[in-house]
Amino acid sequence: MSAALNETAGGWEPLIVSFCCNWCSYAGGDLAGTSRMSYPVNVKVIRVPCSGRMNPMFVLRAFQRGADGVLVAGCHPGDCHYTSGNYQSRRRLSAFKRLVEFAGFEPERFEVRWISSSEGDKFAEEMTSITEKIKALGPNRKMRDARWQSVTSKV
Amino acid sequence: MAERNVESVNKVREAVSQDLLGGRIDLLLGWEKGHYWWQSRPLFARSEADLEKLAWDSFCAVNLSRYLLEELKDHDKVGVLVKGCDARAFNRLLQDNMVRREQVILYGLPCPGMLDYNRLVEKAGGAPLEITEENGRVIIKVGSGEQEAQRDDLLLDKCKDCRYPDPAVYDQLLFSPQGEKEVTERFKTVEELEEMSAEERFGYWEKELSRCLRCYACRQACPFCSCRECFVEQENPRWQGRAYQPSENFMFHLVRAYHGTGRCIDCGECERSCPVDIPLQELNRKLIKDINELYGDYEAGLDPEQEPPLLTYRPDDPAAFSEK
Amino acid sequence: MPRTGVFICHCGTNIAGTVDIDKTVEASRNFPGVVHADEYRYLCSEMGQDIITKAIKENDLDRVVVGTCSPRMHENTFRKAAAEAGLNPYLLEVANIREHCSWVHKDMEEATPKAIALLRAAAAKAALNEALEAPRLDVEKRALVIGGGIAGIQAALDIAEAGYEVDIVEKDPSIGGRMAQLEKTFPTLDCSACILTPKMVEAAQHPNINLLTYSEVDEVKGFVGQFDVKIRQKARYVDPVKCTGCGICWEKCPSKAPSEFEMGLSKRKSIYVPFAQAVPMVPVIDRDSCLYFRKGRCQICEKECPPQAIDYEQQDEIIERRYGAIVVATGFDQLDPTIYGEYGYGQHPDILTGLEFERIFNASGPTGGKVVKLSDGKPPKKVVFIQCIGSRDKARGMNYCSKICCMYTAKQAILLKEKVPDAKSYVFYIDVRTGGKGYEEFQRRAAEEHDVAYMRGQVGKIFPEDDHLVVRGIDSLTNRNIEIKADMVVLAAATVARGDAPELGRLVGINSDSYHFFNEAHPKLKPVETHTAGIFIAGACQAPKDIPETVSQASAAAVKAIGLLSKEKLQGEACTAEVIQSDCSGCLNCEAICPYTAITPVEIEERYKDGVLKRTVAEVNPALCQGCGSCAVTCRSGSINLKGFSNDQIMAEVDAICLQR
Amino acid sequence: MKKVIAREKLPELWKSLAAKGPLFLPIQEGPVVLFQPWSEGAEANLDAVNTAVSAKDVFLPREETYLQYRCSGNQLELIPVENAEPVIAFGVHPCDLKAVEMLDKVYLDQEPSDELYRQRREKTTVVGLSCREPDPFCFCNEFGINPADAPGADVMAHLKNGLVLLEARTDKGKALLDQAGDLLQDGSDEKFEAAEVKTADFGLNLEGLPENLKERFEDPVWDELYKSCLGCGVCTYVCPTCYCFDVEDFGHEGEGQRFRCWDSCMYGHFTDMAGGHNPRAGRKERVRQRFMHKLQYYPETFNEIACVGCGRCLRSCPVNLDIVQAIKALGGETVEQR
Repeated sequence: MSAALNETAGGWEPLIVSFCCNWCSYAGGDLAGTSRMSYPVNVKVIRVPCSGRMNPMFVLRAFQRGADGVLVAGCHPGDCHYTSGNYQSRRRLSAFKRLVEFAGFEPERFEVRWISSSEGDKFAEEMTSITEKIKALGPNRKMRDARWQSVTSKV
Repeated sequence: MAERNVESVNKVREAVSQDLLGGRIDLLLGWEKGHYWWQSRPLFARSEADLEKLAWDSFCAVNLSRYLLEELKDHDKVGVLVKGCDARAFNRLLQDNMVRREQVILYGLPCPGMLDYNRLVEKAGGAPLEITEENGRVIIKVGSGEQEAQRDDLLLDKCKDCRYPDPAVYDQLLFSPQGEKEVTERFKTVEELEEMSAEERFGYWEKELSRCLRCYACRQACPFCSCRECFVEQENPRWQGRAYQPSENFMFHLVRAYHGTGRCIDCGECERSCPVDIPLQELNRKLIKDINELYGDYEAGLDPEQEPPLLTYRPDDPAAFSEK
Repeated sequence: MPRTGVFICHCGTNIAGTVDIDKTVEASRNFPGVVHADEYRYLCSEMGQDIITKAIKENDLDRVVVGTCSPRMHENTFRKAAAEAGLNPYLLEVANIREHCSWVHKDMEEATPKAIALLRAAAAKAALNEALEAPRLDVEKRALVIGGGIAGIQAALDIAEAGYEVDIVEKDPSIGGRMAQLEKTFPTLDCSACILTPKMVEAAQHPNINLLTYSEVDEVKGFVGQFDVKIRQKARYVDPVKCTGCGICWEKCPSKAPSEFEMGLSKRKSIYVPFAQAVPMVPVIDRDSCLYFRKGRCQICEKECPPQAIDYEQQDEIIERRYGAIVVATGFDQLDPTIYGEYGYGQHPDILTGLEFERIFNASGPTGGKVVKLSDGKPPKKVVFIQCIGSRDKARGMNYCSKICCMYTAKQAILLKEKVPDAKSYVFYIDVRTGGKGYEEFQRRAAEEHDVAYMRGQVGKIFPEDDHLVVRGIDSLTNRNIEIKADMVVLAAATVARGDAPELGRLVGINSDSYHFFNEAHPKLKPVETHTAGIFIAGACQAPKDIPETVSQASAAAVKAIGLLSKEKLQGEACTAEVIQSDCSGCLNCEAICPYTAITPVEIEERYKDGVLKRTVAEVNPALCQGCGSCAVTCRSGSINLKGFSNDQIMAEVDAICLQR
Repeated sequence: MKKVIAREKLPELWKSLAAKGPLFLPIQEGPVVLFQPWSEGAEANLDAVNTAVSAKDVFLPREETYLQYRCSGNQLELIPVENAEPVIAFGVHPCDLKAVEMLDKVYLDQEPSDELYRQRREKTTVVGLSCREPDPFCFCNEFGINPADAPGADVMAHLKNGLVLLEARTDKGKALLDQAGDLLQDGSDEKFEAAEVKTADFGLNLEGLPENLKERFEDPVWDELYKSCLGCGVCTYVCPTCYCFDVEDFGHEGEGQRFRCWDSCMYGHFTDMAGGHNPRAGRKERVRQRFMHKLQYYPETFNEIACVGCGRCLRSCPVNLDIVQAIKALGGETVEQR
């Protein structure tokens, strides 16, 4: 059980889990790909139908399992494929973001952004930006379950 | 206090016995004394003899509304004694469709705040034998003599910053209202914590939460925790592991608090119930404070018709993150 | 344990160029439940799909993971392939290792582990996938067209001709829209009314078309095939059945108000039809200016009306109807140029917008078709046209091109020359854009044959001096200052979305871009569809458009609607929410937040002690549920879950993604 | 062997004892006192009547990993976990130590014994601490416990006028005092007279109670007694004689561990069965189980009531439903029927 977090041969690299809504932000990610934009490999995307599907518990689970940062991305307000999903998530995730900050997480660890399907550039920028911010912060130890970490390096 | 107390208990008893013995309610949820005079426990009264045990004094902290969840399965009509917080708890349950208004008769008890035995001991410097209350002052009798204290200094933590001591809902109000109270320190601890650095705050919570036994008293006592199946016990997915790891402690307490967003009535029963005194109320109050700041003032349990903040939205809502 | 097969696509070198395919295949073999792993150059090809179907059969696979392009691209292709092998299509998961991996990373050393992580997550999710069935839904064989301009009329006629009922909801008292306001149309210069009026009449008389003028949509509920719409038919205070359209009422009416149709350049009566060819020819009373409604006296119209059609007691009426499809064709507004102080709009009667100038030409317009200055009634000799007022203006956040101004300016300059032969036109432009059949030729004609001076440049200031308007600008080609003493200035004000577009969008359930033009589902391949199934868009509500484009888009939207209405049953959403009723406490928070009213309370009976206890729980109507999953989040106990994106599936993805660094 | 140490010298003693392994002490943790491993800077509180949670944590930890596994390909490797290291439990009150003896009966005295428990028990040196002033909830006298003495302790400690008197009673105890070396002074001359400590008198009559309860499984008293129970697990977790645990796995296909952790019969899921049936589906059944276990099932097997009168359930139950109330209700004061 080494105390090292995410340490690879080349030094520490953060893991950023991004939950993207299917209709806007995931499509924005597709556009970033189609346009051959580039962003750090640290970001891994999980597709959800809508930012309204984002249960804050998914975020906490990601931190437990070793994510150094979590980014939820959804359609811009007014553009939700399901009309109101992002309006709902805006309230939920705002309250939740402040709660996790209150618990001692740095604000950069959990972020929410609106990225439309036409904003491939914004997608790449946001992914780059959060990666840089997390790199500057260093590894996240908060809420990280040491028992999961002990085994990660061997997979 | 003794005489005045007898008087007020009689008044409560008179009001409820008419209904209970007259068949208007099948059960009365009230309090009776515990092993000691400074303890009370729930009373489930069905008869005149039961009502003899009825108590209403400065030690009736237990919130009775929650018992409706079970008792309404067995009874058609239940009467409940409700303080300010208990009434808000009732409204909370009403909003969650856990109770039907017409099944319940609420006897409102404007509440002066409940006293904390440990504070009495502290103040008196020993085991108190008896107390007398007069005009906001409490005379505590101990073996060696008497000690006088301000009543407000002896309150339970949960009662200290109570803004609404009068029941927001009742069928019958048994005493004259206390009036809305001005509270200044409700968010004081939250603000102090907000002032800390992230690292300090995390350290604070890690330490506080490390005591958690996962006994779930906070949940069981809480009027917003009315789920039949808590996420804690669910198998698929296994949201919450049983291990006493810091990670699991945070998972439980952050999610418990988050589930109270816009729903917590700030009654403080969670914190009072905690056997290891985790400051749970500060998590709840953080959410109350933020919701009020972001989406407008909302006091859960005051008005069951008002839409809880997480069940509604405005297109021009602000966000706690950059929307650019 | 599932029996999962993993298939990885090279996509030529699109994936294989950056992701080490062999390594990913090897790694996939070690994922839990994986019994088979393979790769192919182009999995989406027939051959590639065959590989999958064969492998499913040969290895008895019950889950499939494909590592390919975005699921938004080919998820359906692979699902069909799986179905062909007898596997429920929803047991397949896509790992997006192209758009989200090989195309955005350059280093194989980096991209390969990420591809493996994405595959691992997909395999973890797939292991929890369940066979899903999409519900089959009824289709109401009737369409609703919102907006009675040329787009709405065209769409309605096409749908009606295909044999389906159509209702047109028009908020104004008459159909016709913007096109009815135009004098002539470019590039043919045929009279707008002459080509539009027959269509209006045709629509009014078509047995399958029902006109709901002076009406607005109040509420849209339901979903594709079954939209339940509430339409508010505003009180006209005139009984349309009795009214003969004789016109005595508006002749006799003593009170007046600015005419909306005439862009406020002239007045109409308080009881009025907006224009002479209005359809239906039934007037409305404008309560705000009517003496009777304002002061309780007058009632001349009521006294004079031969068939006694006036009814002051008439109330708004709510019509509730179900529609299978909706076409939104609500058109555009013209920007109010007063925000551009330098052009002096609103401060001088001879500074007009393009649409206002259009009315000056019209025989039934404010000047009776005489092209004269509104200030003194004399014909203008020098007219300055200024392009791009509010268009292509980054500084004011209006980046787009309004598309029609270059052409209508050329048209108006030609018409001016025809009506006032000694008039001289000057056009200030940024670029002249004349894409379209016959457009370039038309504009050249204006410049070359009709004495229209085109000047590339910007106008900095317009101010009155004596009986002229001094226009000061810069010719950006020569960089010289220009000053023209004009008689009239025409501002090509931007084409903007209707002011109520955002509200209507919310009501109907479609989204819009930052300028409030409605969004199409795909800018190229789905130009008339929206993200909401069954709702189509046509005309300038989507973006600025000229008439031919509008009409063709309207027909396209109509065809899409017809295609939908012609179906006996529709395939609904398979990934819908589901309530575990034994765990549901019945708080119904899910009901409160569901955007589709798909959740309703239902009473169930449960064993309790020796008897039975009735209690209320939530229930999902899978036909209404669109699968957003917001309910699953609002449910604290996880008693409502979203099939296809369930709590345990997403948690498994998180676990898996975090395992691989 | 008798030794003494001045109270102000205790931090030095803690430091010395903790050098060799975990030293559990009643430690002031914010507003509560908990029995926890001491570390530099921790504030030991020997004056506390009782810790909020009992000392059983030392012998039956709330969480204990006992197996790790690792998988690669088809190979499964099981890795045993070394748990027990020598531990000192300093300041265990007589009631808590009596309770440990009750756990012994369950975990050690039956075949097969519980290996994890046995290891910890054997490697722990217990320093008992006599009580001076009980709080209103202490009622160990009812169970014949002398608050001034813990017979099972390796070392018995008493607080007296700024001194701590230590008497080694076993070899382990002597070794412990030896370990402290010069920090301790000879205390052969000190007198350890046990002052009588009188705990609360709730007027209980335990005579024949277990026997009497045999026939009372269906007694209407249960229909009333359970009602105020919230269904939380406070009583079981603070109780020194509750010993139930659950087993859970943590990990993934590559690697993981199996651990046991405290469980509570007050939870509905405690008796969930694989097929979906739950024999104790309601709070009544669960409350009955807990009190019957304490007052009838345990005594039937081990000949004593599984309660030591530590008073923790009286102190901590949010609604004041405790074992005294239960005993009273079951001891002849049957609650009136509906």
